[in-house]
Amino acid sequence: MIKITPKPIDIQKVIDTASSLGAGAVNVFIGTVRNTAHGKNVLWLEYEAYEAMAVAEIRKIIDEASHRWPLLGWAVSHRIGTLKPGEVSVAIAVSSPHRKDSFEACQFIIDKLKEKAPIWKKEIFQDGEEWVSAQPNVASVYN
Amino acid sequence: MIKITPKPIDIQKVIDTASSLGAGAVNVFIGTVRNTAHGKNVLWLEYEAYEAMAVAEIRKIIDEASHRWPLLGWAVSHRIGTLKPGEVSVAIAVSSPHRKDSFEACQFIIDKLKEKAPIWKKEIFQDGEEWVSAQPNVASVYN
Amino acid sequence: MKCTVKTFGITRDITGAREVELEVAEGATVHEFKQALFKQYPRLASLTSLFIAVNHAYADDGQVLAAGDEIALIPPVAGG
Amino acid sequence: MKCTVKTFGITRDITGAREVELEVAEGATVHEFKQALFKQYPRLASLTSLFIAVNHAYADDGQVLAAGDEIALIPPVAGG
Repeated sequence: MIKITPKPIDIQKVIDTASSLGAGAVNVFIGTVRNTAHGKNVLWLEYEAYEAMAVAEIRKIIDEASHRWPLLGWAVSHRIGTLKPGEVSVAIAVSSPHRKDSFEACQFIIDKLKEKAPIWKKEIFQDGEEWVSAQPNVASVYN
Repeated sequence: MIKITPKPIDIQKVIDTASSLGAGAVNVFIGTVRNTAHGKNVLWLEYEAYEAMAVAEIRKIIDEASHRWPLLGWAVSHRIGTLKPGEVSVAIAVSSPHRKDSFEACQFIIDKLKEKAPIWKKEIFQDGEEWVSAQPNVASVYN
Repeated sequence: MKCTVKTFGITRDITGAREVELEVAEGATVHEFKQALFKQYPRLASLTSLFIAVNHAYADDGQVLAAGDEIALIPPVAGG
Repeated sequence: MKCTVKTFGITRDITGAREVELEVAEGATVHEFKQALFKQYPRLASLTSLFIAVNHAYADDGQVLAAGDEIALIPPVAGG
């Protein structure tokens, strides 16, 4: 399951989708919105995705992970839209017979997703807003 | 939260307990009962714990993890009693500002828990049963 | 040929539209496309990076564009 | 002195009880306790390992036992 959704992520469903009777281990990574960035309070985040390409890129990442580790199940759900601090932006779950593989594969998937998936976020502060990582040496673009 | 319980583990509650508004990452490890061991079908497992000591040992492990990684929250729940294949035996969640720490700390905790926590499991097969790891070179004790 | 180009994140703020049109020669490469793009929208050249996606995949500078390709601007991603 | 000893896992199967009693000298160490234990229950010596817990913590062989200590047998653990 690869899902890009404006609705709150159902973590238990992500876990259930990734689980398998042959697995002894499920590793789950959950990304949550932090209440600060650059030492300033974050009011909320705006996430957007190029959905068709995001699904395609995440599928490539899962394919590569499945070649490198003996995965028995997996699921990735990424939220878009307006998210407040504490809310879940992404949930990734993978299952494998033994635990080490589940940790390594899950970390690989989130690392690659952050590097490759066409998803963007804008941080909204009291005094401005900023597309994260978009411009070099610009603390906040729209002050 | 450290919990040793005969009831099914509420994974969402474990995650919620570990979450924090200052965290960007939650890593969750879920141990599940495999349907095979030593190439044989597992009918069910019997888990038991020396509860007071298990809680004390897990607390030491959490304390060590909290010194080594900047954890913002954590929760460990371990089930005891009769578990069928697919059921959750343990759930561990930790949150941290950045994701790498959450992966490392969670893996440290499950590795140490398996090494130190006084918890035992007996595998029940069609043709016998065995306390896992109890005796050297004995495939199945009570055949 | 006329390319219709999807914009995301900061590239939408800079161009002011969800889709922009750009005229390039038949058989233009992604590199040539980017040169035309930067000429039309100089602020896009100041981004930390800017990849071009063609038909839902990252495209190399040498890839040749064809009429009907789905082209998109991919500024630095920040998912997760 | 008389020690009341909790058993778990395979040690309960071997001893046949949730708690067993073992007589050791006043001021006996964990090492001496284990010698007395193996004499009373020789099959315990065949386990992959056997730790002794005193008051909910792993005890070294040199630790001296006191009356009233909570003593438990810890065969190879297999949690998770």
